[in-house]
Amino acid sequence: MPTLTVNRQEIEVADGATVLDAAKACGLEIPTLCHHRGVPSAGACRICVVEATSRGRTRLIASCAYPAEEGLVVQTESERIKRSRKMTLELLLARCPESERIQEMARELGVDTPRFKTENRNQKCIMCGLCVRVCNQVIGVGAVCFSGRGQTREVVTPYKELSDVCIGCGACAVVCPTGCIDPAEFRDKLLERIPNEFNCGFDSRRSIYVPFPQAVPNKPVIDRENCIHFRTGGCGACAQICPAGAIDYEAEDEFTEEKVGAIVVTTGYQLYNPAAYEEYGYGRYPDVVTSLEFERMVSASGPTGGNVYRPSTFEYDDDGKIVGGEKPMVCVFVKCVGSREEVKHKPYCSNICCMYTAKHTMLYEHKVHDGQAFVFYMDVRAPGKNYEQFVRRVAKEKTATYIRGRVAKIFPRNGKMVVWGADTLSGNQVEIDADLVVLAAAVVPSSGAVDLAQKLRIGYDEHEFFNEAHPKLRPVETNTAGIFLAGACQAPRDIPETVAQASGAAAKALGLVVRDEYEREPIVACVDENTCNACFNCEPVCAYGAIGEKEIRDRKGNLVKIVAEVNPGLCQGCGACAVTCRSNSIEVEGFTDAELYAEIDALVP
Amino acid sequence: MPKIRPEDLEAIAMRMRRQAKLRDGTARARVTVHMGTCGIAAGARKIMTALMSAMEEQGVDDVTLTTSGCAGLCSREPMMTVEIQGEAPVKYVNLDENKTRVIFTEHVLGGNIVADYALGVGSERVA
Amino acid sequence: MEAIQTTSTADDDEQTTFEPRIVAFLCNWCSYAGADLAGTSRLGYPPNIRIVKLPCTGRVDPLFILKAFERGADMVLVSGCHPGDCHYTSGNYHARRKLPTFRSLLEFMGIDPRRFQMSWVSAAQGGKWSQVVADITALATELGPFEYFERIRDNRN
Amino acid sequence: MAEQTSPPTAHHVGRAQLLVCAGTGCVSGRSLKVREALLEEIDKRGLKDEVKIVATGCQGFCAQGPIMIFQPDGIFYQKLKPEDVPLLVEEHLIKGRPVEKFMYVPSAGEPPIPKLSDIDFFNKQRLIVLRNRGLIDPEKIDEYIGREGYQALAKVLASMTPEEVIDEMTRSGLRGRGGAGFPTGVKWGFTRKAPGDDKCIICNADEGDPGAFMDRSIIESDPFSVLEGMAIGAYAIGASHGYVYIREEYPLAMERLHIAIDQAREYGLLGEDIFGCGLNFDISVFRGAGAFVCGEETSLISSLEGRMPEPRVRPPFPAQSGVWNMPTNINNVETWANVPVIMRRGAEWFSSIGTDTSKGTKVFSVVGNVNNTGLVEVPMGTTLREIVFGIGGGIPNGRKFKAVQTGGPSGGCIPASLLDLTIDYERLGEVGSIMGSGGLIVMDERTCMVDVARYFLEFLVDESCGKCTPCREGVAQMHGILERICAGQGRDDDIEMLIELAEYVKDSSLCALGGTAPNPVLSTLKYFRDEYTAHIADGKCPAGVCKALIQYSISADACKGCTKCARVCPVGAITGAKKQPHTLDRSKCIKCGACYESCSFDAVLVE
Repeated sequence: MPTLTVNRQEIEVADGATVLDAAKACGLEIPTLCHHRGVPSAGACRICVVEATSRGRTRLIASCAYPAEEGLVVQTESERIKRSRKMTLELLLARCPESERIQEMARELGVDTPRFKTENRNQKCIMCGLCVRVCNQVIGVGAVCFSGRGQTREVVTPYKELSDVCIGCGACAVVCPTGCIDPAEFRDKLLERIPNEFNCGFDSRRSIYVPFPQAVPNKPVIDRENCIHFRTGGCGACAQICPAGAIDYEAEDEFTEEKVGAIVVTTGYQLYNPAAYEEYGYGRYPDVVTSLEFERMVSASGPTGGNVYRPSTFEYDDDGKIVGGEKPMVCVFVKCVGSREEVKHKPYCSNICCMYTAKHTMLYEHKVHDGQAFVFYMDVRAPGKNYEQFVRRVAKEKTATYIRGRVAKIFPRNGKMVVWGADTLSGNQVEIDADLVVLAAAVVPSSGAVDLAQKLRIGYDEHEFFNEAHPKLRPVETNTAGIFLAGACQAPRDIPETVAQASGAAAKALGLVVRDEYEREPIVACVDENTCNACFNCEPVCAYGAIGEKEIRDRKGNLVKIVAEVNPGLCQGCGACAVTCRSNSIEVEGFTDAELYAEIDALVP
Repeated sequence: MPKIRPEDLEAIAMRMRRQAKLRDGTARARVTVHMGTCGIAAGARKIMTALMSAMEEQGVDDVTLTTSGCAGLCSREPMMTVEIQGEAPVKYVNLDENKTRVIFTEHVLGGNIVADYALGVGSERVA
Repeated sequence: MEAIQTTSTADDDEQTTFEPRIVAFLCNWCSYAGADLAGTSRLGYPPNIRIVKLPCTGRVDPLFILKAFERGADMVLVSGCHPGDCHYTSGNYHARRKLPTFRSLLEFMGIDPRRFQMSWVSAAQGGKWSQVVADITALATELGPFEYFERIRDNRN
Repeated sequence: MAEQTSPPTAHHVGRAQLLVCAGTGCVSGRSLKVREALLEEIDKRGLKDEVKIVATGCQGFCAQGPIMIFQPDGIFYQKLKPEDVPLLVEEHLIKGRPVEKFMYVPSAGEPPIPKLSDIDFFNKQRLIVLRNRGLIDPEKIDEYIGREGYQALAKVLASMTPEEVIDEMTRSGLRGRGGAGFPTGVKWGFTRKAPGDDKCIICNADEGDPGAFMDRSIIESDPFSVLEGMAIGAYAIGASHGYVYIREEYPLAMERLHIAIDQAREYGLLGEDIFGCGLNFDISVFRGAGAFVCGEETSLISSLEGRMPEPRVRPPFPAQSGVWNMPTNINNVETWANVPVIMRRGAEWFSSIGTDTSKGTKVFSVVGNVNNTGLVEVPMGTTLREIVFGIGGGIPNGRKFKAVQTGGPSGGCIPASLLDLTIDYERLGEVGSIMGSGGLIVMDERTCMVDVARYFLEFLVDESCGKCTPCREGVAQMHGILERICAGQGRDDDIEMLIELAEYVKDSSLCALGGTAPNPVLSTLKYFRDEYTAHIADGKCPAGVCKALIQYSISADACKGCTKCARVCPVGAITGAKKQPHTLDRSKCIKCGACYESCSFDAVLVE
């Protein structure tokens, strides 16, 4: 922590600070050009010169690059400094008369027209090298460099060609003090925008981002695949800017082990991919969207700020945010996309689509007052409390026209999406020129549900929804003690159901963990110590490691024999050991050989 | 060559000094052509070639022909130093092939210093 | 069990019709629950099956199967969880390795190996359970009464 | 050579060797009898073990036979007779007095040949760095060892701690010969004390000044002295690796350096466990691609690391963080070559040479309008006059001395009035020049000082790396003004503007290249301002150099009609009959100056 004197003021600064930092800490303004926070300083432009005295010698030094040394005496205002800065700007202005930044700075120092002329005038570049430094030292790429020296020095890309090493991060354009790098020149090299997953990819996000507004914890995360630091080792801008020093690139995903008494599985659901219906063209036509995508669009905190636009007409700003688009005047909602389709898709009813589609038509009407909504449906299922009334309201208020029938084909024509469908009530074929088509895709379990089920030893059905222990009597429990289910991981469920089930699962879990003593099924294995001959064939078959050794000693403490021993806390009572035991010395309580033989006897008299 | 130890230095030095003093019986005279970049640029290689061919033609085998770096007086290159056994070295300057042959015949073989071409006799003072 | 008899009433009429006796060893966690589900779902299946509930197919001792045959079962079924889904991690794998080996031993003993069947029925497969039972009952009917042990017993007597 | 290196250890091979010629000429002159007499006499005096008598082949001086050479003294005896032997043995061998009457006396008729020690070029020099020049074959390490090479390293490793070496260097007062003159011992001390597991030393052989060739010459004629100096430095500093940063344009020097390094490695004088004393040190040669700015330490490091040569802000100094962030000590070739001598002969001896503040000698490359151009080594404190007129032999063609430029492009011009300036770092700085690495350019009256300044600035504009604004833009602007002045378009305020820019560039530049770039302008302005004024105000170039400002004419009085000028004129602007005064047609004249140079009668006038 060196202490130095700046304009007669003593100041202590952090190790590694520069004179410029020290001056700033004193509240002094020093003009800079080739300095940028987050880029190593070079002291090249010499605008930031100050007088520094050390070891009895006073010199002009570049404050942006000169380390704040112990005992240094710095003067930031003097005639000498003023003369130097003025001349620097005069020379730079002679070189770059067009640059507004230079003009402005020159005016501040009282330079109107330079007394000099340069041959290669009308440049904007002042050769400060910030772009070169940020590209090489910060981003770690090396897509721009200097070529030549002295007057012939210029900033170029290698071999003056747009090089493959450029990752199009645009950092050079950001740091350029005179704005002479136009990102348009390498527009096609610009980083691919990173789709914002939470907004279904409608807009983009940065490689450090808060996953979604309600995320818990509500903290940014780094997307390593896209982060420049992880790609090139450079950048690190977030770490430099974070005042809390919270960015840690070294942090790795870690496995933490927790001992728990109960697990509530709530892995939820995802939408069935409607691309499976080739005739609907989802994925090929941007104006065919899923209900979830529509949901994000109508959300006030969503990518369009709550406006409904046709995705094919999205207008983006430089940051990749959607700022406008064309409002869809005709909107078609198609229900049961994937649900109740035994042959090719999912046989079950997804339970929630009827209600949310009714809601969507209402929201659409709120956003596009004079828009027309059509709903293709098979049945309207509204069994919940007040659900029927809600659907009726939609029909009554004519927010949407309900057409009973399936949609056969969706295809673009003249900028519209043509929807061919059947009206089974009138027996007519229907054709609608739509601006937007919303597919109410089926609810399917989250990907990875099976892996988790196998880890947890819980059952699942052919659609990969998790099995409850009993559909009526134990709906939130699984067959594995201590593991409970809630929500759409078990079957398509709407919010009230999910909340109710989650409350039930929580109560069950609490009931398990609040007790002082653990009660368990009495069905555990036990060893007949008299007959056990300690072959330990039972040991490898036990999946729980419940078999141990027990020494039997006489009263004098002499070892009589060793036998197998079952830890009843670990044993789950599967009985694999009982079958393996050659001397019939292990039995499972409640399922002993004798009991089973008796049972067989009784069954086959 | 094996690694040498401090005590080996003296043996090497003695050997070299014997050679330098031309008393190992094999050489009667030594001719040093100064071949720094300045000398080479002025034509020292030609001088060297001339000396070598003169030696070959006349079947001389008791003269050591050697090179060294710049002798300092670059404006008078090419230069060479002729050292007859037991005599002070003589420096010749502004040489060409003809002069070299004359010096070789007259001085190296004949023992008579060619005064017209010589700069001086003796060695430089080393601090 | 809520299974109800829905097979043809013709069986009642014809006393001579052979009704096979089938002993099934079911895993408590899957097939047994599957059978239960078949009941709660009101699925019908032949009533010839007699179920022994076990914690796991891994608990099935081959001697149980022999015991069942000895007692006069016409067919034995072992049904458990699908591979990978064992409640006890690996019990059904033990069964899957052990019991087919035992099956070949049956042939050596002179028992038609078709009289011993295995199946994987999960707790959610009520339908599959009823199908499995129907299938093996049909097979048992086709194979006819199993009288091997009875003959041995009779000879001995 | 015998008088230069008295072998301190003659007893190793006996007290003396008597080389008796047994060639045909001498044998016929009874040299074998002389030999027998010698044997007998020596045996009689019991010196048989100490004195060796060698019969040699013909020594070529048959006319003077029989002859004998008395070693180690190198005394040449001639026309010996057997009866002379007892006297000779008594006087020379026993009493150590050479017997003059037997010695060779050149005949009176021989033309007088000057001794080197009587020639000014040589006798005013004092050779430390160049101690082996012309004496050793630079491609044979044995020859270097033969001239006490590697004695210093042996001594240092055997008997001194690194601290003692640094202390010795500090006391010697040696200052960096690269130009800035920082005390070498102090610099070594910084690097030694800097924290770091490994350290690095660099020999800066990127000699970029126009007309300077000290470093090249040292490496070409005595590469081992540099290697030995670096090995000593490595031991003192604690470095395991050294680089020689040498410019690509020096192929011969590079080749000799490689040979020298190979030979040193074979002898184990580079590599692991040098001299068996545990010192591990090796040297790599790095070829610089020829940028003047690489002479600057931080640029050199940058170049060495494979980046563009650009200086950076110091601190941190290379001693703290240099090559690949290792503490790094950079010294120039001449500095390293001084090290072995200082270690061998001691700091006291070295510091006895030179002035109060500048010790030892300095090597200069003397070039320009001077009779003897070449490489000279003089003690610090020698006057410029001695170098220019003594060693340099004065100005050719009887012209007048005008100025001497020291320190390369960054140095300044020193006028005739300061010829008696004694050379050391401080004095040169005081007059607005620098020591630099040792370039010394002599200029005569036909040199235009504005043009000189313009020339050096052109060089600097070309060589500026372009990193910082003052050097890149400022020097270019100054150069533009000088071009303007030389073209006869100078403006009244140009001198003021030059001074303003010069002060700015000097004050605000990032590195020493920029910091010293205005020196040629400032020093010429200081001493030759009238020439600038003549260019601007009178439209004349007093030295007759700047073409836009001069006119040639032929003086009818002086012209003898030799036709030489008419023959050399490339455009046929000069006409005239033989032996008649010639005339020059100014409308055709392109002012090339060929006639001016060729005229032997000074009849071509320039105004």
